[in-house]
Amino acid sequence: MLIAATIAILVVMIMAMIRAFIGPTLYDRILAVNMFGTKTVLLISLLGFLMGRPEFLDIAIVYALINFISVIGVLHYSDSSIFKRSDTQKNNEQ
Amino acid sequence: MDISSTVFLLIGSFLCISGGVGVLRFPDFYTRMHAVGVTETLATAMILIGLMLLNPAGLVLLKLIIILLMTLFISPTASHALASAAIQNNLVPELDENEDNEKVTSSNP
Amino acid sequence: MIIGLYNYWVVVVLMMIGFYIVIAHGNLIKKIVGLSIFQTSVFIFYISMAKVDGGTAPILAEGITQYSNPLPHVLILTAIVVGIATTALGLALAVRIKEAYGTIEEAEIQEKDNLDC
Amino acid sequence: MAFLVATAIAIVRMKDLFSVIMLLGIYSLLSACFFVAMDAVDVAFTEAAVGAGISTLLMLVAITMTGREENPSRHKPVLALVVVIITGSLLIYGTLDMPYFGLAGDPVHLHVAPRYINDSMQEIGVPNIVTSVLASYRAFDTFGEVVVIFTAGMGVLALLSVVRLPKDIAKDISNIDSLNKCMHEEHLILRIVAKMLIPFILLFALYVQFHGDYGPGGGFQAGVIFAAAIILYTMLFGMSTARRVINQSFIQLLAAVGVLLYGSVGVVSLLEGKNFLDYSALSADPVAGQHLGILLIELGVGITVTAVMVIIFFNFAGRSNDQQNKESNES
Repeated sequence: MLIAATIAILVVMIMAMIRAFIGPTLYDRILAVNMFGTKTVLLISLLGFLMGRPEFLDIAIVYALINFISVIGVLHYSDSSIFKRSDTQKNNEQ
Repeated sequence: MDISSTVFLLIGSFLCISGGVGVLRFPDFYTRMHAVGVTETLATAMILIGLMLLNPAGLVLLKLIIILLMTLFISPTASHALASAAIQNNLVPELDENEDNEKVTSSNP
Repeated sequence: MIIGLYNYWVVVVLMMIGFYIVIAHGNLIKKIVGLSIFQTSVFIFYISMAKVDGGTAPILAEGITQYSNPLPHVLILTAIVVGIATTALGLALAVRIKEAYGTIEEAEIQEKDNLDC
Repeated sequence: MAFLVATAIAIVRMKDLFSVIMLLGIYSLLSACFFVAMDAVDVAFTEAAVGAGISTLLMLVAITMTGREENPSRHKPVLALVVVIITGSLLIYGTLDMPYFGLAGDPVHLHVAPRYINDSMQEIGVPNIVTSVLASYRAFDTFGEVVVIFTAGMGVLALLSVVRLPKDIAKDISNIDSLNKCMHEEHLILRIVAKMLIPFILLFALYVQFHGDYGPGGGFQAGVIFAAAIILYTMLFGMSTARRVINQSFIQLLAAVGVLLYGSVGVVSLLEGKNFLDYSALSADPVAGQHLGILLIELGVGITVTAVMVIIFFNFAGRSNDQQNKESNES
């Protein structure tokens, strides 16, 4: 049953990756990366159980935390400068 | 014990896959975000509960509970931040006036 | 045959992709990304060498006799952290080049240099 | 594995650097999954903390300063492609001589690894073999790595540091109150969740630091996680607040203190008449000495890594803040 869940998560990871490749807007990509990170947390905890060494959940915890931090960071930096600059450029063009 | 964990894991996997399909098929960013929300909270919780039922030994159980709590805190917050950032940067949700969108919504009720 | 060397081949392909980015793209940040892909391919190479069939992670526990090789793990662990430090240094250089030349495209930088001479 | 190749190819194709960096994040997550599958939990741990978090962030900060579009290349990269294909095929030809993947009888596994696996429990007394090799058998290498990290931090400091006059600092302090007020309106939810999470992250970093003997973890990982918590705080509460909490000269001092702690453990064992970094000199009982030595060494590594990561991030972020301020002043 663990194997079935692992395969399901792998399939979802592929889907998220396709979304990250084609994602029309930047936010789609961020969303896909975020989803990918959560799925990684699940995959690692499942792998830990599959290999019979479930002590390795530490890695999953780190992932959950780092994922949050990176999403916040990405948003912070995408908000802070690039977009304002490109928006002002658009306004100037108009 | 085994049966219940199996049930939880299966429900979790199903929700995961349906969320993944949603991420691929939904028409615009905000609806996709809804699909991700489903996979991130409910499906994660289901799979983690399934794992908890599988191995109820002290420290491992505690770590699973920590992961569960953290995903329940973190992913809605991240989604919120993402949505508000998208709104602030003028990413307009596709509404029903859009013709293309009507087709999609009618085909996926 | 195919399965036995599959990992190494993937490593080679990744390494070549990183190498291609480094030599074919003019953007300095993209070059740094290429370098980090190259770096990761080396990490994967070492880690797949360390794997032993039927072994588990090298943390001693009762009832387990077969462990994977811990030595490559140690080398790669430190290499990752050193890698990020050097990447940061590269990025810092790129930022300074941007400030000095106003661009991070290799061709434009060379043009400006030629003009100065 | 095929995932990794697909991501890498997508990275080659993309022109928008922002998307490239997002994909690099995915790439790093994937490689960490691969490391877990290959039993390298410690490595996966490090890759998790470093690759997905810090390096993505640093690259982002860098592209906010350098611009995000990549110019289309003017010359055709046929030559590059030819070089790459030739090198690649030579390397693949080389792999044909390699032993198959996963066999226990590979030459790699016969030289020093059996000694580490069989004897480290008696000699070092630490279950995690990776930690004992890292901090005891190959402690001299690790010392070198720490010095490299320290040097890289100093390099970034030399390249990017902005001279901060007392006037600027006073302005920062006067800004803080108004900043805090407006910040309470935006990002309110984020701030509250982050306030709850940051202590937990710091606590978890300490757990990783001191639990490294028994499970995956150790100084390198803990340092990166600690720095990640500080970076999260900086992003949400603004540079000037973070500068007030964490004094920059103090953190520079800490980076040096970590290296010194590492080195001085070695010197102490020299003074006791043993080899450099031979911890059995630290205590009457060799195994207890090893424990103490590994603890101190890991602490030194953790302090240095934290301090260097924070220095790197502060300098990048401070630089980009200054640039934005300049631009807003000019416009």
